[in-house]
Amino acid sequence: MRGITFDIAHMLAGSLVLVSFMQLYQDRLYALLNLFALHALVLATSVAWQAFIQDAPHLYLTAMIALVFKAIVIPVALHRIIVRLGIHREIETVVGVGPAMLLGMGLVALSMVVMLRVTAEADPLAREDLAFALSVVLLGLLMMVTRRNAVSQVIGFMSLENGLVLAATGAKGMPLVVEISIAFSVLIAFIVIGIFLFRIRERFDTVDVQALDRFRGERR
Amino acid sequence: MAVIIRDFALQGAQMLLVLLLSPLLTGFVRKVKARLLRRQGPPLLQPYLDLIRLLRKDVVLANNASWLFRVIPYIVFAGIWVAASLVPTFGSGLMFSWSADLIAIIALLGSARFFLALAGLDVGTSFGGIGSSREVMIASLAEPAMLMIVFTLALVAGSTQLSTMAAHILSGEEGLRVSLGLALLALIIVAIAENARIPIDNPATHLELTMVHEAMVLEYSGRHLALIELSSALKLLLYVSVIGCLFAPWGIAGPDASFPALAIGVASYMVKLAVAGLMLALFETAIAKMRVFRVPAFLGAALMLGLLATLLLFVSRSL
Amino acid sequence: MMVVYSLYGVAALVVLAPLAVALGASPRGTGAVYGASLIVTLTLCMIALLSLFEYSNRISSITLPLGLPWLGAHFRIDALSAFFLVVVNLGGAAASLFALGYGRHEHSPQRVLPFYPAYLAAMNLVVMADDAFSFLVSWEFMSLTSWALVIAHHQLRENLRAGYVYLLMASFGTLALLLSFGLLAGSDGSYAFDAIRASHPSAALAALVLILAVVGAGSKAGVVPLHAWLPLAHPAAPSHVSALMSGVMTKVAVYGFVRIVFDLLGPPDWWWSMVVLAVGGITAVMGVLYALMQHDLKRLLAYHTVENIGIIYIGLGLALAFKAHGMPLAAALALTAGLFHVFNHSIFKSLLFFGAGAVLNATGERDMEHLGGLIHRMPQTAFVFLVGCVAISALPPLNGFVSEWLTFQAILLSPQLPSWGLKFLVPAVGALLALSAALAAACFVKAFGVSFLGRARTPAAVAAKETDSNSLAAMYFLAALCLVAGIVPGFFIDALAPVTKSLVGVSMPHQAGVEWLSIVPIAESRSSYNGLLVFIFVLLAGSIAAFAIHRLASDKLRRGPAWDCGYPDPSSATQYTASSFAQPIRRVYGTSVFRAREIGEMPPPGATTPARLTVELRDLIWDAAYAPVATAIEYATEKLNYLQFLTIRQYLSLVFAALVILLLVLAIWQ
Amino acid sequence: MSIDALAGVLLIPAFAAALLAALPGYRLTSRLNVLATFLTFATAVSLFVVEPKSGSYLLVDDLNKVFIVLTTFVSFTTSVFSASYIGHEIEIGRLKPTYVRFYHAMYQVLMFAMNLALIANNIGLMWVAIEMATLTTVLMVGIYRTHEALEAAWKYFILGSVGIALALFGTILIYMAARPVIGEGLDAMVWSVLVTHAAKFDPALLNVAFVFLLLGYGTKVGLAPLHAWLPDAHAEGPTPISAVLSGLLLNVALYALLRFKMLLALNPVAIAPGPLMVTMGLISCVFAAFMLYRRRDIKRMFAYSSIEHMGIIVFAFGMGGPLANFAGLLHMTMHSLTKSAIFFAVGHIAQVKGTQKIADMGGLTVTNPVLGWGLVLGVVAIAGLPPLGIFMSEFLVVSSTFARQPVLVIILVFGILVALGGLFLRLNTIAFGEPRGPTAPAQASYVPMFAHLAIVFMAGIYMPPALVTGFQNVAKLLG
Repeated sequence: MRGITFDIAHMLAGSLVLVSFMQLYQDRLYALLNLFALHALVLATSVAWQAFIQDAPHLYLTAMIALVFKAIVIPVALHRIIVRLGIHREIETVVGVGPAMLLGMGLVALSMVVMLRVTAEADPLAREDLAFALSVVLLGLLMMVTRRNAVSQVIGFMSLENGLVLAATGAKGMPLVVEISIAFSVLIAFIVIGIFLFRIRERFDTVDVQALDRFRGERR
Repeated sequence: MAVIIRDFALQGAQMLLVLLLSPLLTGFVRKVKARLLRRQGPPLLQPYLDLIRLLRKDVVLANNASWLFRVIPYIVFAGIWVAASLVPTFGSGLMFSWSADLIAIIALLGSARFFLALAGLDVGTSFGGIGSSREVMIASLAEPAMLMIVFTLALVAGSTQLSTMAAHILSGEEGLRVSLGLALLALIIVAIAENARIPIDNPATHLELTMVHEAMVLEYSGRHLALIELSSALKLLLYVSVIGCLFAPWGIAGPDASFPALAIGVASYMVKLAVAGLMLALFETAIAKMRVFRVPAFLGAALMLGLLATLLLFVSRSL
Repeated sequence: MMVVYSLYGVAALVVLAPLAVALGASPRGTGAVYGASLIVTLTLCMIALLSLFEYSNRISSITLPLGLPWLGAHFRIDALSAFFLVVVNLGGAAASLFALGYGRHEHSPQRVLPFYPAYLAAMNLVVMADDAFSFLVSWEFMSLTSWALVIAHHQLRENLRAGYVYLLMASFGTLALLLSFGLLAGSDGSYAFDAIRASHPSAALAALVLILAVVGAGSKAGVVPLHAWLPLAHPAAPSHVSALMSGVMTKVAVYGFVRIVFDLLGPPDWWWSMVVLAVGGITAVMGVLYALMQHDLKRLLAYHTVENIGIIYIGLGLALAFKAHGMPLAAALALTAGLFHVFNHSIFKSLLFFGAGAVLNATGERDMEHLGGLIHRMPQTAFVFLVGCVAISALPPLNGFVSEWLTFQAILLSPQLPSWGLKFLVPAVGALLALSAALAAACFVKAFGVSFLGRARTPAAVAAKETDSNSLAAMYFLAALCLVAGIVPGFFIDALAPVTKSLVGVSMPHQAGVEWLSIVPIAESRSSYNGLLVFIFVLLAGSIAAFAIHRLASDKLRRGPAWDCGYPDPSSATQYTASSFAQPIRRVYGTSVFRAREIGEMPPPGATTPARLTVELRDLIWDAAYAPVATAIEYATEKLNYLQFLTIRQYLSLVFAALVILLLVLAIWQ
Repeated sequence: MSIDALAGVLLIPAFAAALLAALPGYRLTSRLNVLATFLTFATAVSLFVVEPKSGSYLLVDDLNKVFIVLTTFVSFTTSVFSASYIGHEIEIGRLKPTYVRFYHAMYQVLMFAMNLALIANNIGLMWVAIEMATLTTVLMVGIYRTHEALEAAWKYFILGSVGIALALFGTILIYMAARPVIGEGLDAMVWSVLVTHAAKFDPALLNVAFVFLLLGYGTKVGLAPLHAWLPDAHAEGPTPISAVLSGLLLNVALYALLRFKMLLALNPVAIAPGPLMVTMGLISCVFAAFMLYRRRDIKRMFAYSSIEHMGIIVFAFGMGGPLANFAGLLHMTMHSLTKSAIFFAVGHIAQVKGTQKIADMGGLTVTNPVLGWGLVLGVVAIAGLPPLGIFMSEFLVVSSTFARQPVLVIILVFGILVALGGLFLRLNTIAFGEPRGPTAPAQASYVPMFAHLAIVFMAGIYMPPALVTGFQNVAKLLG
């Protein structure tokens, strides 16, 4: 029992990292969106599996939220925004795919090194989970840093949050407070981003962050 | 009581002596110089006659001369006279010699020069300005040099009191020292500079762009000029006395000397003056005047010599 | 008890400050503020004198529940404090008296009046403070209030710049002192001076403290090369404040130095004195050389403050050397010389700044090239200014000479010092001291001669009027003090005895009992000086000569045009100017020290353009020490400023980089 | 849970927020706003009189009492300032009346969130509260809806969200570290329980957690290089919000950081949090000091000054020890009061001059003496000159740490000096010299500004023993 459950959890967490890598590799906006949906789906599965093995029914709720909001609602909404704004062109990356992947590898290695230092007394499952979660967080951040397009930055941010959820659910018995707050934050984040995108649409013709930068307030 | 009266009398005698002898020294130097140039030269007593003539004349004061201009001759004269009175000439038992040591005497001369330089600026003429500015430039080098010499001598003698220093040299404890030689050389250079002698300045010229001292006092006339001339003469005498007192203290009567000792003192003093005058005249005849901006190098040499002398002493004292 | 009374006085000044905001609106209020300052400072001066003479063996201290809560504000008056309190309040009283007249001409009194009493209070507090916190608070408050006074006339850009440089340098100094106190107090924070005295810092620590103290107090005192603010700030303030800044505040800085190095730091190492002596010697000569190149009267005076601080430091350095080598008597002599010069300089520098202020008021000019002939229109100001000039030029029989004479006497004792470094350094410093004294005389011939003598160079100088009686009273008072301290220095030296006793263990022999009121530092056979007699002799000799000549020879006087070798020119522009007066000295010293260059432009034959002579001077210290700092900061700000204009993504990259670096550190560290 | 003072400081703003969101009319709402903040302040003060019992959600101890009283006080004075400031903004039409309702409601929500963050006994709750405070301020920064304001809000939002995500990750890690020792469930996130068991936590996890918390909450504190949102958010939002941001929100984030620092310090094996904090503090201090020089916008300049001071405070806490901690607390308090006072002055100055550009201001002490001298006094205080309070804290920071870490302290002192240079360079232009720009008299309420400055002045000379004991206890608590 122990071995199987561990392996499945391990596999799911690992595939989350994998999807993160795919996101990093992807340079088309629609595809990226789909990948994000996949990311959320894997997360939902992983959370559900955690709910099952930890025997923590409230985690199913988290899984549902992840599934519904992140895998379906948000991708659809973002899809619409893309269509409306007409920005479905290729993503402008700062770093090429190759270097980005290399960087990503380095980050995963780093998170492994950092996390595996955790003493063996800790739950190995939790430890592995944490390592993967950290990888996902770092990869999400990397994506935010290497993309110029605001939508893909938002996606980066959300995959970062997926990593957080992975970590939180991996932490056995973490009180419900956290789930609520995550849902809460995701909600707020989404709303505010929506508002901002809307406003930005109102004021600017592009959601490219660089366009915003022209209004940095203080000219050189 | 008797001691006090004696000391008082000695002090008074010294004051009168320097006052009376100084024009003579000037006259003597002039005469020797003239003879060396195969001229007849003015009589030996000509400076006295000049002074009397000047004293009798009216003062013609520039229209915008201030009260300070009129006071300065007296200040200068008084300062130098007092300084000269405190240098042991024939006897070291001067009543008030302790009221100013060698540093203070030099500073008194400095005061006199300070005021004289102010006088050069008072009327607001360009010649006066030239004189003053050059005078203070020369002084700015000569004074530190002089102080370094004082340091050397004070370190040798362990005192800055002239009488003590003379006594110490006289006692022969020191013997010959390199430092003393350097100091003497430096002192002579300084004395030449301070008294506006060739090659720094020419006391006998007017209307020469390189003149220093004479340019400063250009606007003085009558009794004021007399006082200034007398002061210059006193200053020359003072420097000769200082050199005599420090480097050739032979013959100087001690503090409680008897009358014969004092007589010997006076006689030896006259001899020293004569020798110094002779040598000065010789030197001045033999050398040409410098351009004014050569002077710093000349005086800088004195400063360096003085510093070297002091350093040597500082070092040798500890060995 | 004395400290309590003094604190009452300080409290009165502090209360006066906010009142002055309201009072400043009316001319009568101005008078009231300065009048009250005068009364309070006089009272404080009396108290300080009493503590110095009557209660010198009793230390009076008090702890108020202010400042650092667990420590309280410690105040104490010992001999050293009492002496400096005298200096501070004497200067303060004179300045207040002067300002009773001078302050009436102030066009923005509300920018001066509130800060003036606060400034006085701060200086008093510095001297009384007995713990590191109170000391530094008062110290920096002193800088702050004086900064406000420096920029009182803020419409002039140069004043603002002066204030800026000043405040920066002041804070730099304060921070250096703060660091030194940090070292002295240790990390458990025993800031009370008593605790610091009781602790014995290690040699390395003490060395660091010494360096910090030299830098910290030195930057306030105006030690080269930390002097750059001084000639900017002192002239910018109203003249009575300039007098306080130059005459008094630099002394408070010296107090800080003495307090730390002689009192708190414990027994000195011999090489400390090398530092102090070298700094002092260089400061003295550089200060006076700078002064010679100036033609702004107040700036010239400010540079002379630098010079005199150098002289004071030479005295202090010698005292340190003697103290380190166990020669307490000699140390007492050197310390007395330094402290006596502190007193003297505060007197004559205040006097000179008052004079400059009176001139400024009468003509609206600080530039000497626009003055001239003022002795005819302001005879009394001219007279007292002359007294100040003679005193600062260290000429007998005034007081400046006495303290320098004492310093020379101390130098002459130094061959007995065993350390080789000092053997070479001390004579060199002696030469520097002599050089600076001679140059100072030259400089004041220039200052007095160009401003007061000669013919008026501008209509403003022609129209000048004698200054008011209050100002004159203040100046006469200080001039009289110069004379008194010059002719009976023995009393002043005796007054310093408790100070030296507390700092080096012994004091100079009692002077007041020496016959004829001479001063005899060690033994009469060694050296002695009697200012009184010299003064009387000169007076007598001069009078006798005058009397004799007038009675026996001629006393006739005729006025006529100037002779000038037959080439008199009515134009006042043909006079020697300040810069032409300084030309020989500039040629001798300036070519190396200031890279002075004279560029002559002769028009071609036939052209009608005038020939031009321009003098180029460069402030090498500024170029070497200050300009690079400014350039470096400018460069750094320009480069760093790019960080204000990055994109959000780039900012995120910074966050990301920080995270990765920290994780890496963690990975490596574990 | 009965309604005690602890609940009061949460309920009053919450209730007021609801009320203000519903009520129209600027005059009434601004007064209500003042009243609500005053009541909150009064309730907070009562914490000193009757200390309520801490529960598993809310906690009161010496540490957060200091913070909460400071927060409620500054928010009270700011609301007074805000009343006159917003009034003027409406007059000139810069702010639409409809937004005012939103503004006031948000103001109270912000108070609620900050108070909650301060008294939360649960690290999850604390995180939620800080998140909430961030979001509220994002909305308020963007309230003018100009290009610049939106850009600033967007930047703030993105950087803040990333920061908050990192902080959450750190929080999770803390839970993970605590779980094996304390057991699953709520207790493993309760502050007061965590502290008692901290020594047995897994050090490696704690280390990683602290890195994330430092960067996460450090973003909110405004530590360089995580600071980028701060200057723009200060510059483009309404000035009362700048005052609250600098004076309070930074403190709240700092408070969170301190809590975790205490936790780490209790574990003997874990990495010492000090060096990390000291490094970040020094970087912030020196960097911000340099950034002061080329600022053209007056509010942005003072925002950088806040970064500098946060650097000093973090440095002090990083160095640790009773004196340095005391100094850090004092510095934080003084900085809050001074900086908000400066922003009060700056707000009115910008209104008088109709611009925030420093180049368009000048000679303020001539044209508007009260504002001008108020600003001078504020800058003198913030530059760390005596006899004002910041001098005392800087004195303590520098003097108590120099003997331990001379090189670091010299860097700090260098930063302080450079900052002083930058501040006074600009102050010369603003307050002195020839007057520039409009010179109309300000319609200002000077009371909050001078009240703050008076307290800062007092503290520099005399500190009440009660306050000192309080600070000392906290300093001991911080280790």
